[in-house]
Amino acid sequence: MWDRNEMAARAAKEIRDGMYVNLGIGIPTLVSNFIPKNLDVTLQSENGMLGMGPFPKERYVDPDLINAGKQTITELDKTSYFSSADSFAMIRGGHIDMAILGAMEVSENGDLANWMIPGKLVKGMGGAMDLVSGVKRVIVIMDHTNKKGDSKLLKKCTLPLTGRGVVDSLITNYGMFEIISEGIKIIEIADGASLEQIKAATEGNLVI
Amino acid sequence: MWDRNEMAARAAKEIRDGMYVNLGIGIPTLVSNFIPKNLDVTLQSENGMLGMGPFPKERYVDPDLINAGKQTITELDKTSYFSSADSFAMIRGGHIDMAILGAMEVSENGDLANWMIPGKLVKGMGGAMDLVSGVKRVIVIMDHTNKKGDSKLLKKCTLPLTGRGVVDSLITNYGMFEIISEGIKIIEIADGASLEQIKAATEGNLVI
Amino acid sequence: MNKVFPSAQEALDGLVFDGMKIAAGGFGLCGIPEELIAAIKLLKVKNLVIASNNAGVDDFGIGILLETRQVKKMISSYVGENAEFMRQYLSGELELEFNPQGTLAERMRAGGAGIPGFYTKTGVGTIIAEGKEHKEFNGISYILEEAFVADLAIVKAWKGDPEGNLVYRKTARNFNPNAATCGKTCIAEVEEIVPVGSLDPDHIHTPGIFVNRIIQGEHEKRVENMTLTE
Amino acid sequence: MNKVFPSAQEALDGLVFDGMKIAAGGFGLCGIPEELIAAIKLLKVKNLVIASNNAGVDDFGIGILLETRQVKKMISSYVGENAEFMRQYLSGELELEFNPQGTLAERMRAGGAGIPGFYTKTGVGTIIAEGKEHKEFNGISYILEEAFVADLAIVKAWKGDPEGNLVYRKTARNFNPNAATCGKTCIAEVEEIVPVGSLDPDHIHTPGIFVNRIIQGEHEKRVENMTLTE
Repeated sequence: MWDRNEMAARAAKEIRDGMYVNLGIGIPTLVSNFIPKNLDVTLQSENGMLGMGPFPKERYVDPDLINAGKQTITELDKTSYFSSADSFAMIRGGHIDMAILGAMEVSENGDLANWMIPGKLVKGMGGAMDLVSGVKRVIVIMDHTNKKGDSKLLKKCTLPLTGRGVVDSLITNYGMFEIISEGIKIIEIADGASLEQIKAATEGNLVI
Repeated sequence: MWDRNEMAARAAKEIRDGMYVNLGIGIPTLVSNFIPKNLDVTLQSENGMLGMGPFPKERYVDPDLINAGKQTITELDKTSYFSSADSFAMIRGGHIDMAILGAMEVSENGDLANWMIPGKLVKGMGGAMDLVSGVKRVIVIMDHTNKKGDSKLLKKCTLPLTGRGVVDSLITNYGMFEIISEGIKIIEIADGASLEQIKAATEGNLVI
Repeated sequence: MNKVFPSAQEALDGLVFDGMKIAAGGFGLCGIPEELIAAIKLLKVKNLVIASNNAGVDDFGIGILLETRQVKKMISSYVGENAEFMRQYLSGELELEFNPQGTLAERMRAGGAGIPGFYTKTGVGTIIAEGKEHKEFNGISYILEEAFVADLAIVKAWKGDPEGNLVYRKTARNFNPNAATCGKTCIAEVEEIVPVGSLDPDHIHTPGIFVNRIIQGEHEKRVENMTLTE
Repeated sequence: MNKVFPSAQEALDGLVFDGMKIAAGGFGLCGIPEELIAAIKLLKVKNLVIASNNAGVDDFGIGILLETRQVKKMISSYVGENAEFMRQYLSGELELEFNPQGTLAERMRAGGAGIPGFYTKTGVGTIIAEGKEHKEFNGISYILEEAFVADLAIVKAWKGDPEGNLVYRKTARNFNPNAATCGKTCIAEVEEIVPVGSLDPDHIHTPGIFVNRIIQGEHEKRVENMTLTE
């Protein structure tokens, strides 16, 4: 069973040298801690920045320098800034190689729900809908089941969608999966997890 | 009868303080010589410049600094540069107050033909179609008749159009006109020209 | 041209009315037109329709206009930081139109660029696409999104000159250049008004043509989510 | 990342093929990718479809590819400066698609921005609108224009760094930033490659993500229409 950091580390293994990557809020943000130092990877932040650096030391905090999670960050030598319209031109236009996002539900055909619980949570989709429809490869990191133990890998999402057929790969506490035309294909099983456990916790069609 | 310079001078009288103006190639370029010095007018050049200065002295010629007529020019303190897409966003979006353009034909309902003679002249419309459809007020400067003495103010244009119903005002060697719903209204008759002369030289419906 | 006004309230004079549409720059609390928002609050205009990526927090940013019930409708992509917003929305006092962030930015750009509508894949197959025209290009389905044009755009820049030329700083740029173009009028507030000619013409982000009035302000620049290393 | 290539020809290696679509920056002879055009000529690829605002002159710019009959079709707004172009076009050897200048620039931007089509008033009621979808917004008629996506974009900038970040100079910017975004691959030629970190991140015109390869070149920068005062 993978914990948050192990899931992030597994996602980081998908990143290749030279990639431009957008990391979502939450566990995806942790991924940057696990990108091997020898890889030259550029992080995009959809509020208008390419080449995102680490969080600042206190004396370098700059209110004009935040990421899409509104966290204070730093810039790098290669950094560039641009407007929101230009940022989403970059995203929508397919120039970002990979987006790593959190999710509430994923269906066996790659539908993604991660922005709204009707009547409960009214926050908004932010840039998530643009990212999933524009970025070349979308990887979701989420727990395999919800707090009640129900599967989050479903035949069909029950929540309002963020995008239809947009998820390429999925990393949960139970392992790594890929969405293929037949369903959710198991790529790797986490240490301490079993195939039986995954079967029991997965509502959507599993391909073994 | 107005000559080229007098037509340009008459057009300049339409320019108000604070305006952003785009001047076409040919006689319209001369208009800038007649803008009163006490007016603060900003010239846009559609290849990506706001705040166009005069032609340079030889030692200041810069191949990276040209106007839409590919002429060498200079910049001013207020100048800014931008991309072609941004330049035409400005034009198409209605942010330019006035465009002054040349023409081959204008019809009584304000249709403009100024870019193509089928089988003869294959140059292209450049930015003219964008300008006439986007700019708040379009003023045309042209000779009233062609070399054969035929009217260029027509009931209907014979040449391929640059825009339909786009001309607001018209300055010819015979005077100044406005396109209103009833036709071509005479605003001012040039010194030395007569109403009879204008009537004889105008095919489109004149409103006196 | 001298577009400088002495204060936010004077810059707003004659430009505000009940029911007006406003486009505001800013992302979270970063790069927001603080002084103009505060002045709009003082002017007590009502039933505002505001396009802004976020709705501020309860006591800062657009949030202060929610507190006074001046806002009828928000067009935003994310409003999760504002408890008063949630309350008014869930009780039906406030209308909300969610736009995907990129769609909102592009709608503003389109509004300023004379493009009444554009197609995007963003939102296809979601509730965002409901009731919108669908069209296929090369076998892929897209939806039509319409331009947003505001009665007034309010933006925050770093430096500006009396001609209205603006330069933004770091991620405080965000929606500001796009919002600036889509207003029938635009007021910019800047940290520093510099003399004409002191901004590099190659590096002006918003050419003065888009800006009608400009003020120099004092900015709190509140940090929403301080996150440090170590 | 180091995207620097030693020469235009090496930068083009593996990226050119007969019948390919190319988007080129430049306006007139200003800000054109001189060395890349020259290298494409040497590589002898044929049946090119080139989107470029102008077609150069007979012996400079895109003109040199017309001379060698490498171009099948031009997509341009103005080609009045090129006699060989006229000859090939009028004899039916060369296809020509006229786009209004703003429509061409926006088609490139849209191609890079994942926007397959947009509506514009430009060209309504003219031959440009023939066969295009018309749609009304608020009672006004607009036409649908489609995005342009190129196999390769070739652009010229003033300075660039090994990450591919670009800065343009004065009106040599023109179509370059838009062309750069619409290529499946993009090669930039610059007057000077500077170390990463030496370009101000607030003032980079084309972020490196759009640029795959970059070369430093020697540029003639020919003046097309020398016009002097006095």
